[in-house]
Amino acid sequence: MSLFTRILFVLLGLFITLNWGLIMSGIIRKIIARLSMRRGIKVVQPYINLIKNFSIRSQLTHGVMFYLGPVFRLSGGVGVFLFMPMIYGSIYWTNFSFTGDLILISYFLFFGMLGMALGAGEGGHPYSAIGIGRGLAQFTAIEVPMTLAIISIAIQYNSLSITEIVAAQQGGIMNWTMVTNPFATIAAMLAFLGMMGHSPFNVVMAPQENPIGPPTEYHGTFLGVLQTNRAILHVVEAVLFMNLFFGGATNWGILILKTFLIYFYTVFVGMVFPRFRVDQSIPWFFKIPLVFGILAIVLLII
Amino acid sequence: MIHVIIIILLSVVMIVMAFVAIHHKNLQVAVIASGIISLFASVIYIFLAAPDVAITEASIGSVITVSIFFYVLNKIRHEDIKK
Amino acid sequence: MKILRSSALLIVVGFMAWMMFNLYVTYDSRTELNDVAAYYAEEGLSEVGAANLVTSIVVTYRGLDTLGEVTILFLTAAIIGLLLKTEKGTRTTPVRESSEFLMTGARILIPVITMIGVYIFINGHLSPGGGFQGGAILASTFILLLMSISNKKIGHRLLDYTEAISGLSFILIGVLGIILAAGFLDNKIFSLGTFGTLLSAGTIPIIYSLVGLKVGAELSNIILEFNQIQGDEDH
Amino acid sequence: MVNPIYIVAVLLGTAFLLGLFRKKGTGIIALVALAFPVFVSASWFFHFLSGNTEVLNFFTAGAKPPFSINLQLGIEEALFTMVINVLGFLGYTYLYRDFKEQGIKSTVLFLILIMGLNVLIMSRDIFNLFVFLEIVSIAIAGLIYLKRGADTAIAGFKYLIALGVISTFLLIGIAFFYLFSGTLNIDDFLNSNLPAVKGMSMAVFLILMAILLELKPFPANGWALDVYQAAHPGISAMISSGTATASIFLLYKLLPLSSIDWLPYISIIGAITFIGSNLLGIAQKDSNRLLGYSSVGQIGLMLIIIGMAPQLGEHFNLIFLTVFISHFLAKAGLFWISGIIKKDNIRQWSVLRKNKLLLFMFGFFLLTLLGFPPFPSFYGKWQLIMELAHGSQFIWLALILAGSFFEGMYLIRWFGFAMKEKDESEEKLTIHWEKMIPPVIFTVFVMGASYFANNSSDYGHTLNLIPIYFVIALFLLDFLPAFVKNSLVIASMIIYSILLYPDISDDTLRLVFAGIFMIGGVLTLFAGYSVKGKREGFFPFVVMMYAGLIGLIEAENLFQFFFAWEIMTLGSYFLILRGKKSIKHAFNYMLFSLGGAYLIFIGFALSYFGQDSLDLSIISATTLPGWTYTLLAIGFLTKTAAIGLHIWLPGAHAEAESDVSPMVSGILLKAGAFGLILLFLLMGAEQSEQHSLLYILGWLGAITAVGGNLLAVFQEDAKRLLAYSSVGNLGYILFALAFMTNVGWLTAITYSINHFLFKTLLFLAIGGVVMRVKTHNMYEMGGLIKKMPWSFIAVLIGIITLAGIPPLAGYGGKWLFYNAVLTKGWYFQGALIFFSGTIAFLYAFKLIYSVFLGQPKDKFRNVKEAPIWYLIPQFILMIGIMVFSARPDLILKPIGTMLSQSNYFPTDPLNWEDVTATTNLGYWSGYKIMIVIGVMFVVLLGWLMIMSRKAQKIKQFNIVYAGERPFTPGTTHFSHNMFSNYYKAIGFLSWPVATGFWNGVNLFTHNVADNIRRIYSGNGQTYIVHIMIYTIVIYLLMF
Amino acid sequence: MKLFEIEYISLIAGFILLIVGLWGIISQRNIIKMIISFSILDTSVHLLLVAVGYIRNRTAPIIDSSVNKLNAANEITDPLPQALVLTAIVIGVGITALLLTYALKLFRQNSSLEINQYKSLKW
Repeated sequence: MSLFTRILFVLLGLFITLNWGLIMSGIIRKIIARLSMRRGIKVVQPYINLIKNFSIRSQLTHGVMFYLGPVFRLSGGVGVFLFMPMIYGSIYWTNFSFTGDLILISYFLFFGMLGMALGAGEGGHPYSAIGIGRGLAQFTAIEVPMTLAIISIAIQYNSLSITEIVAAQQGGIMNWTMVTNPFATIAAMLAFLGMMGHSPFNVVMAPQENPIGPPTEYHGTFLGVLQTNRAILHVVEAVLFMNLFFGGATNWGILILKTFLIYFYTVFVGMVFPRFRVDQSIPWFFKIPLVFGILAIVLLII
Repeated sequence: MIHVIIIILLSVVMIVMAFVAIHHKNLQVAVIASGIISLFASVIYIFLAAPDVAITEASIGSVITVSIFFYVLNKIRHEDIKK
Repeated sequence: MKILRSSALLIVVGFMAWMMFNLYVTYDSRTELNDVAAYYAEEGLSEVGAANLVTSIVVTYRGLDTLGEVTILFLTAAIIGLLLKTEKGTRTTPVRESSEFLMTGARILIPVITMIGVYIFINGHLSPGGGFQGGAILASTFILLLMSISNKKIGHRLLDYTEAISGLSFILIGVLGIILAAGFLDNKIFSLGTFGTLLSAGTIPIIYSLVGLKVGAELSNIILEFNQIQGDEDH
Repeated sequence: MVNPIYIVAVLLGTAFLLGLFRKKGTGIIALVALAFPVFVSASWFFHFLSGNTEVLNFFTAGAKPPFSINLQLGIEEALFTMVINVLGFLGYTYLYRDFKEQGIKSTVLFLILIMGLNVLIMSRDIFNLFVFLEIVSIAIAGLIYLKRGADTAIAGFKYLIALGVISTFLLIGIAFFYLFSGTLNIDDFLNSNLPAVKGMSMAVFLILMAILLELKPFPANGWALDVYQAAHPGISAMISSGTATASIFLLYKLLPLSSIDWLPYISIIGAITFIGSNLLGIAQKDSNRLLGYSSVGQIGLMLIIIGMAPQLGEHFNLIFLTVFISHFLAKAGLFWISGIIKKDNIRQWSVLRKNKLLLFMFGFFLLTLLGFPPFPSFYGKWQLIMELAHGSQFIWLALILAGSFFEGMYLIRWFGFAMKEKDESEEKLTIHWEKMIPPVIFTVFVMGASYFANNSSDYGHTLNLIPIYFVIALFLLDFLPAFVKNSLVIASMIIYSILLYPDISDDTLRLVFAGIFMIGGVLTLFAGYSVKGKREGFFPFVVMMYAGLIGLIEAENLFQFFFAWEIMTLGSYFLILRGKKSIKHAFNYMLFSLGGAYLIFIGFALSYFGQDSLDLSIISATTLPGWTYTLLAIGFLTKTAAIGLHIWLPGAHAEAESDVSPMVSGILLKAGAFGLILLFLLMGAEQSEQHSLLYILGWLGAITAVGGNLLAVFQEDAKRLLAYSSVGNLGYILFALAFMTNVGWLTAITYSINHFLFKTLLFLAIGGVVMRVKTHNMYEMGGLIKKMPWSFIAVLIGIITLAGIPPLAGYGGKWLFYNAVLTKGWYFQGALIFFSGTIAFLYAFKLIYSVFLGQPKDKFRNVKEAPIWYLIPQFILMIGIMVFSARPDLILKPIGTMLSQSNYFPTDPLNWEDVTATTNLGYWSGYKIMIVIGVMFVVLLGWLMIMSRKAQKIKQFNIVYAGERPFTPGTTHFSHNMFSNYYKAIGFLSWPVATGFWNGVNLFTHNVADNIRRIYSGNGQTYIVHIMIYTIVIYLLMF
Repeated sequence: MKLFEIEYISLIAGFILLIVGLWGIISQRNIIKMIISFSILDTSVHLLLVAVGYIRNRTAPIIDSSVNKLNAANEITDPLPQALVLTAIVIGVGITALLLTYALKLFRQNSSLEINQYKSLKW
């Protein structure tokens, strides 16, 4: 396949992902509202927000890094998409996953975070920095069960290539990692809660109504870029977990279904549990998810 | 045999003098006692067929040493009184 | 506490005594001279020519020891001088007047004792005695002298000169031994002379006289130092 | 040739003659008289040196020994009299003024002292020795009083009464010796083959005991230490170097008298003395007493060597002479310096800084004592330790190094005080010129001795000294402006690199490290151009450090390696010491380095056990693998600052000068890594499987990584943060090396290169910032991106690399890590490593945010960008990072090939398909990732620029704040205690356990030393009791 | 009885004096007493030396009319220890004088002769 074709498919995939991300977040917010006896927003509200933000005229920048922050952030999201094989078995939707494997994705997730952190940092708002500090602190804890799960999977499939991991899970639900390696799945899914930044792990961004959290200083186009990234990244992260634990997807339909369920799971948990402070959430990650992570490895190497 | 007895006597006196020299409170007495040890030692040297040593011990060990001791004692006493 | 200390010290001394006892039991009385001593007894006369073998050993065979020993006295005198040197540099007169009795007695005794002293070191190679003994006797004369003339100043000058010149001569004779005879302090730079006479035994009478002078001067010097501080003020 | 008896005649004659003089000018006469023996003994020495072996035996009194006293002059005697006479001449020169004040009598004492020492060495008659020993003792007792003080008199009294008791023992010994042997002559006795009787051995016991006691063995030496403390330092120099020399020789001369084998006892006595006094030195504040402890300690070492003579065999001479001459020259020199500055407390020695020459000599002599290369005792100690190991005297070896370590402890601390302690004295340092001559001459002698030691050592190599010549040359050129010297150093390093390249071009591993050392060296030196003025005392040590580093690469045998290791340590110590507040940290650094070096030393020695060559390869053939490898590993780990051994690093790296920090952190630490690589290579892959050592090291590496990074998170000091980060990164390297697999090692190499690149970069950038803002505290900075954009870019690139974020090279390391971990199966350690990797984000963010982002401080409104000389190397390093990120195969491929083709790690290699690295697990194409991300980034940036092209630039303080304005920009900068919540959560992991432990060790050592030294009650009587108890104990041991 | 010979008795006396002298040095706190003890110690060693050189029933080592010159080796005692003692005595007096000087010096400085008052130098 020529490079040109590949780029075309990548752009197409990106477009689908973006839209699915926007719609999904709309649907889910609607569901949340209904669950809490509210009327809620329109399903297309994310689209409206995005368009509104992109059309705001006032554009203020605090400096170069502030300007570059959203670029980094979006690069992070798009980059993860680029390195992720979306649909198993299709040569069209594997993007640029030939350049790197699972490790590349798990580390490239930081790229966006770093950009966000730096950009927000130059914003000069102390709350931005506080939010970043919390986020990073929490992330180190999330990373531990996640790493253990990744190691466990890598041992299980003797590969770090996502495509190979998905391939190994084909042929029915009983081959999914979810079934073959439940502990790794539990550990990873608990970590996933933290990664998505929903309650009870949303102290980084919360409450979004007030000016708090890293994006405090961003508005207008910049915020639009950040929202774009958010839509893409949520889907891609869900795809990652889908690929690792839930058998991947052989077509867009399954992908949409599975990502919706995975995403909904985090929201659902957030509905049930109250918010943790950072110094509570870190020890929590070092308890239950860590134990599952260790179990996942121990059971494999015994 | 008489030599033996004399030497024993001298030795005993010397040892007694040694204790006197060490334990007597009065320093002058102590110094004199040590002089006596030297002196008696020089007598023993004569019995031990060492006249040269005997003369030396007598002149240096008892006379000179004791005089130096006394010079120092005198000075010390003198300064002690002044205080 | 005091008893504890004393008993601890007693234990130490007890161990020391036990050590010395162990040394003592190794002693067995001697019945004959060993080779070295026998050599002195047999050859000493012909080699050195002094009747008093102790003298020949002290002055000749072990002349270096004697030189060292003289040096020690010299050192001692110098150190005492150094230590007792008052910061002021002046000396007040001694406190006491000498008694008439002492002065008269000294006036008679001093020449006599001096004569004895000189005799002893000159005859060191013939009879018991020698430089050290003679020197010591000279020094005791000096004590008498100090007692009797206590109100006069006595400088170190004469004593120092005596010390220096006799010491130098000793070394000079020693060096002459290298040049004229077989080695440092060899007494054969002169002929040995007739055995038993005063001017025999090579350089022994000269050296022993020098030693006597030197020892006398040094001891006197020491005594003089001590004497001179008697009147010093405190500082 | 002049008959040596004339020494006696001339000195004594002059002494007597001076009695005649009362005038001034006698000093010149004495000086001439003292020059004479120098001439005589030197002429004899060179006579013997030029091949004449016939020993001169000269008799006194025209009779043959044993009937008369004879003196002997062989090469040994000639040597020892020569050094003593030289000391005498110089010592008199030194004391010239004091003697003039005190009058002729003191001069007389001095002349007689020298005369006595000469005879002590030459005489062969026991009683004669006694007499001259007394002469020497009495002369010293008098000379003590040269300095009139309240303390001198009591010191003199204690000295005399102790020596009186000792000489009583000697005299009793002589009496019974004569009784049983019938002779007083040593040679006669030795020729006579008398039967050994108990009385005889007891007599000899007393004689030898007396001589030993004269040597001031610990703990029966209170009387001597008081003398060292109270006497005029010029006299202490004579005691320490002069009489000790004579006494040692006396012991050596009299030892054959004994029928009992004294040697083991001598060694034991020496060891107790060596360790004991050096231990006590730790608690000592008075400089002269400290020198006294050191003197006693050195004599202990010489006693050990004498006791070990049979084991040392042919090497005895070199070992003994080098140790002896080091002690002799250095101790005299130090006492002389002490006399010049007249300060009692070692803290007050900071006054030395007022005179550069004095300071130089002080350091020079201390190093001589410590036995650093290229000083003579280094060769001696090396040979000694090697021979001891060869003879499997391992305990001795450990004891000697323990004692040396204690000695190092206080000497280094002292040096630190001199260099860095605040100088409170107001008055000018008055230096009489004649007092400077002797130490200067001894400095020159040390150099000469070093040269000869190098030449006569088996391993000595003229090449060893080349870097030293450079150092000396730079010292001589120190008057030049800094930029000239800097250019010189850079040029010479480049030239040297070019010359070196052909030698190591076939060994890629070495090449990589040589590259790190040399390229890094040149780059960091660029930063030095920003320093104005002369920058005295910087360049010699830079050269020393780099010479050491490159020496490690070039080393072909253990000796060369250790030599280079020590040079490197020394150079870096001086560099670190240059920092403003570095006194404590430099001390810690040196202490740990010294400890580590000694462990390496023991490790080398153990591997030498049972082998004949010193080639590096003997490590793999060692017969004691467990001990050897463990010790070597710990030794190298001290340098890489593994957790537990890391406490020296943060301070040392943080408090160093701005351009020194990158050298010591980015470059120097790799020496430890290189050492580990060498060690593991030599251990060999197969052998390593059997060692749990590697497993432990793996865990240690992982814990180090977590610990170092975690500690970095909670730092407020930017350089300290980077320093802790280095600890963590070296943990990665250790961990990766411990894998002993192909990919593991590639990981380690990648990390080494990465760490070099980004840590040098970061330290340079932060160093530039610190230079401008004059503080290390990050919370005092903020918003500097506007003022220092280039530094910001450098830090950004640096932290991206550090954090391992694709596409930069750090990610390559992470990827390799995963593969290595999975291949090896060390999952949990691996998890720790990855956990620590995420911790790295925290401090990376804190670093860049607190310094460059957020709200700027008022006082830094006008700071400028870092100097261009800091930026140039930063940009070169950034280019380096980019190249290594895009084309890691350029370096990793050849190394991988080397690792898999040689018999090191043939299995599971990293495969390269074009620019893509693959393992059986995954794949990584740095090049393609770089392109994809680059293109994407540019496209998105372009898109945003189109979207928000009219963005209006506003002030940093113009922020959204719900209607309220914060107080001032300063208080709005969120930086201090940024991760407090994190600390609440897992801060307990960063509790300073190691620091607490080492502080405890330190406190314990100090307390032990402090309590033991209370045996020196100050009471002269107690000292006599000590002497007696000591004698009794030795007696009980022997009989 | 072997012990009742003069050389044995002298030796024993010498050793006892030696021990007493040592005892004096370490037990007496007065400096002058220490010096006196030292001079006793000194004397004892001289006694030992002379006793060691003694051979029973022989004359002094002076070859005068009472000694057969040719048979001197069998008639005189050992001269060498005596020569040594001469030297030792003079050295002893030198050291004693020095000690006394130091004692005097100390007394002038601190007006005390107690050795345990002089502890300014320690540790």
